[in-house]
Amino acid sequence: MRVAKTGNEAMAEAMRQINPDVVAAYPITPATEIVQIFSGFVADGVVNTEFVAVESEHSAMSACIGSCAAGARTMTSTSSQGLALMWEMLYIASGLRMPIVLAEVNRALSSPINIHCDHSDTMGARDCGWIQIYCENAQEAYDSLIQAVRIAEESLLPIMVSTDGFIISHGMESMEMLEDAQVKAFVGEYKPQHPLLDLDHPITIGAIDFTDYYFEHKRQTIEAMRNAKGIVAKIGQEFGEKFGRHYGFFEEYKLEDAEIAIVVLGSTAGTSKVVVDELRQKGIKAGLLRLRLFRPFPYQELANALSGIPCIAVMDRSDSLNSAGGPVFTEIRSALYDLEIRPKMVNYIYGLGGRNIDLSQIRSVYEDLATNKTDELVRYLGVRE
Amino acid sequence: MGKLFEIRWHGRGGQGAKTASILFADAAIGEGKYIQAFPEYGPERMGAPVQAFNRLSDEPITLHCGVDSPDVVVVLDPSLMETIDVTQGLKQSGVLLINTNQEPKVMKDRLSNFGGKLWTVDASTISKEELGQEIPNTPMLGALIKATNLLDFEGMLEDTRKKLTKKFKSKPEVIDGNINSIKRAYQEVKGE
Amino acid sequence: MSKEAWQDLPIGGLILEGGTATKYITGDWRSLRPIWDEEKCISCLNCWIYCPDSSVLVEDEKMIGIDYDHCKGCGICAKECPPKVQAIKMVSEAEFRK
Amino acid sequence: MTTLKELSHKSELLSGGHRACAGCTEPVAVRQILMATDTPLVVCCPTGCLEVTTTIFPYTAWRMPWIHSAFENAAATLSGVEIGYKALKKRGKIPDREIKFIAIGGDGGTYDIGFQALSGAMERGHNMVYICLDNEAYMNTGIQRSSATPKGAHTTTSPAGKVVAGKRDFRKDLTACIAAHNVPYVAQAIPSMWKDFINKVQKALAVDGPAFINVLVPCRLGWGFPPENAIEIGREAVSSCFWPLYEMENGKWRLTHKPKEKTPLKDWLKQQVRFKHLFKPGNETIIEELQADVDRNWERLQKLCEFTA
Repeated sequence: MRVAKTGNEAMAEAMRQINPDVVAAYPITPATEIVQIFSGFVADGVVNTEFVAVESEHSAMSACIGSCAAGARTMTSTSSQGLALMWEMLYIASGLRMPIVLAEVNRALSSPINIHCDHSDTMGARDCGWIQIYCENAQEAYDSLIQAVRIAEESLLPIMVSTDGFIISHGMESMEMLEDAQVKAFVGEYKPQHPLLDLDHPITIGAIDFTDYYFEHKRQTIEAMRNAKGIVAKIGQEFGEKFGRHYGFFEEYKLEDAEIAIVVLGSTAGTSKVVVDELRQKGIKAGLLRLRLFRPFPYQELANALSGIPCIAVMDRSDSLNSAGGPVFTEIRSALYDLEIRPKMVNYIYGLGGRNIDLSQIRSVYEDLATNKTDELVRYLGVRE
Repeated sequence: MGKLFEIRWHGRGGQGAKTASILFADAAIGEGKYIQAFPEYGPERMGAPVQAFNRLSDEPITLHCGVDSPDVVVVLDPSLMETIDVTQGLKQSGVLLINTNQEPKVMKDRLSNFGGKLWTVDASTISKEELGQEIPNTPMLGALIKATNLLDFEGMLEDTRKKLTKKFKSKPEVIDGNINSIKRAYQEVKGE
Repeated sequence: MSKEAWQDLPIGGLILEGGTATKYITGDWRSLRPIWDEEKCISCLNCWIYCPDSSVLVEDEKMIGIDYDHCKGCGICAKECPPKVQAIKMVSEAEFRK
Repeated sequence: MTTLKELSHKSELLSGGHRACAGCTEPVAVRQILMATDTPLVVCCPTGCLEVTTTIFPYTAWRMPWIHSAFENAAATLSGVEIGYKALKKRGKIPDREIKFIAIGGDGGTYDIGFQALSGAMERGHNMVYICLDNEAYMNTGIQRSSATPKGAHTTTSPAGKVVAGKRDFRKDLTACIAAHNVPYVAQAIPSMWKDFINKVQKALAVDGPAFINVLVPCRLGWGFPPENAIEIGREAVSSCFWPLYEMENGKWRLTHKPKEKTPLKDWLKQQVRFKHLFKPGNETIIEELQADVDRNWERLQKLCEFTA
């Protein structure tokens, strides 16, 4: 069914159709609408989820951990400072192997305070042991959130699915929605392994490890993250077979014979595709790789997809403040290290704090690549200089 | 991607520029078009000048940047003309539609640098007469279709009626008022 | 004791069984040993309710002894035994072992 | 009501083999809490002495479902467990059995870093009992001041030095703070008075909605007294009226124990190393201030009981 939805509406609709046991959340711009719309579903009895409006994001994630530990399918939503306030609990959620699903809306981190899109919030949380999926548009946000439930529960890792703040969260777009019954059947029933509320098997959750056990438990989580890759692929494929929209680790757009390419996440990829089309019409072999799965990081597959391209620009909508480029750049660059012929690589930091990224800026990146202007490791796109 | 139309709406906070863009998108969806509707977000509250945007195409739209050179500009509040340049970036072949009781010629004279087609309609008065309150964004939809031919008018009217019927089951006067205001604006809008 | 490899441990640091701490011996923390005199004991159970280490053994409402595997020798039991009863006496472990 | 003989039939839900200090009153309090009911319990602890000493992997002293996630969020974590229970019960995914939810935290995790989460959980009306085991400082990390530390007490972050005589500020009245949330049941208790305490836990478990009990747990390490005195020193905290035993039930305040004779506070202070410096010349005023504070609170409490009776 073709509908017009904002990214936030799309995510809220997915949550309605998933009808989780528990949602615990605290509002924050630009993710507020997701729980706002969802609490409307609760108030109208459209879902019979237990919704708890806690007093902070820290408590939101804490309550999610409690509820998930109890054995309930649990979801939440946040953005930016909210995710930052959850940070401590993000690690605990993954360490305790809680399959919590988080609808995230990307927004810049303070300071200065800013409500608009960049990826500094989720990139800051990239090593918390959460699976991370970055979506290009409302459609993908909707589809991915539905898949996320299965991915989390099969890998026993928490997952965040994110959209670009305002650009996607508040932009209305055409998208296809599934029938309620289709979603219900796809997500199935959650069967927790060791629920806290199993009174016949009293368990202890969250014991302290000393030097003799911590490493082993971390090793398990590392392995779970490795396994998650296969699970993401499998569920993306199953979704595609059932509903016609296929999802993998990344999307290759006219990359096959590309001589110049950019790697980018989120909504900017859509804008970049328009530029790729323009350049192709002019006979320039431009291509694009849109990375969707950032955690676990599909380094081998990325290396395969990007091998043979002589010149690559990696676009980062956040900076690591490490003086050597953004998080996507450093990881992609590392992934390509073992290639026999390494490409020229350059990093573009763009769009911080919601700065518009338009066609001309993306054209300029391809132009830089085409003219071998790759001497600088990191360049800043769209900042006044 | 095929031909892409871009629309920019000018209004004041609380006046419904965002709602107008959503109404338009909703109507376009009914015709099987691909759409986008998005407002410009800032800390503005009631009264401040605000903008909202639409994109419309027969094919999926992947573009996610701001709208810099729209094909159409719609001005919901004529008083905005005094303070901002509503024609900024508007294509020379573009369409400018203004909610005002002035004739298009008068407005065109004031905008000497704009070479495209200019339309005016008194949507405020229409909405006051048909809906009992000043909500110009609904009638502006009718005027916009007349001015641009982007959507099929009868189809849009039918679609709007269906949606309103769903929402205002117990208030037939709201449904009729809205439909009449759209119709009147469609008929009364004048181009120059 | 050789410990489990990461593959063999329950995930998430879970402990899948309750009360496994009984396998951990805290009796060797003790420098003073409570010696219980069954003859004097009136089974008021004051020692039992105030024992931090669940180490006063009670059966059928009667005190039956002390769990020396876990008793840390704090002396609360001896102190809380009614002054007129004095059924528990703290003795140094060194002296006891002699 | 209950006798010790009756209680002795209950199964011991906290095993030995935990690693609390010899003479710690926290496990004493926990044992009494767990004896208060036969209804199945789920317990949540924040980070703290109790959590660290009872759940050292692969050993757990708890014989019922137990969860810890972090330091400042026991109330929020347990909110989640309780809401999960409601959801699963409503959807028929777990057997329809009554379960009680108890959070047990220290003064660090309750008065200070966990105060916001506690306030939130109390306001939202979760069906849980939050019990604070208040030993008046952050003992787990090595005796640092908390907002529960009494004025004048020496801690490692409010040391008694040459120009400052221990903590400069009076303690926070957390029990009153939680009472101000208008929850159905709030009380103060002490494990030294087991009958009073167990009775209060039973009342707290029986109410529909949130309940809070603030429990003074003397700490031999942080307070500085011989371990065998741990129970006795608690009784003296009550007889001096430093730690009055009372409850607030649906807005009505009631003293549950009135000391036969109100003993001087200095007698209680004198037994604790943390107050030793107060007995040096020049610091007499601090003891006087402390006594005046105790007197004022005791007076206020009695009036509150009269007023709401």
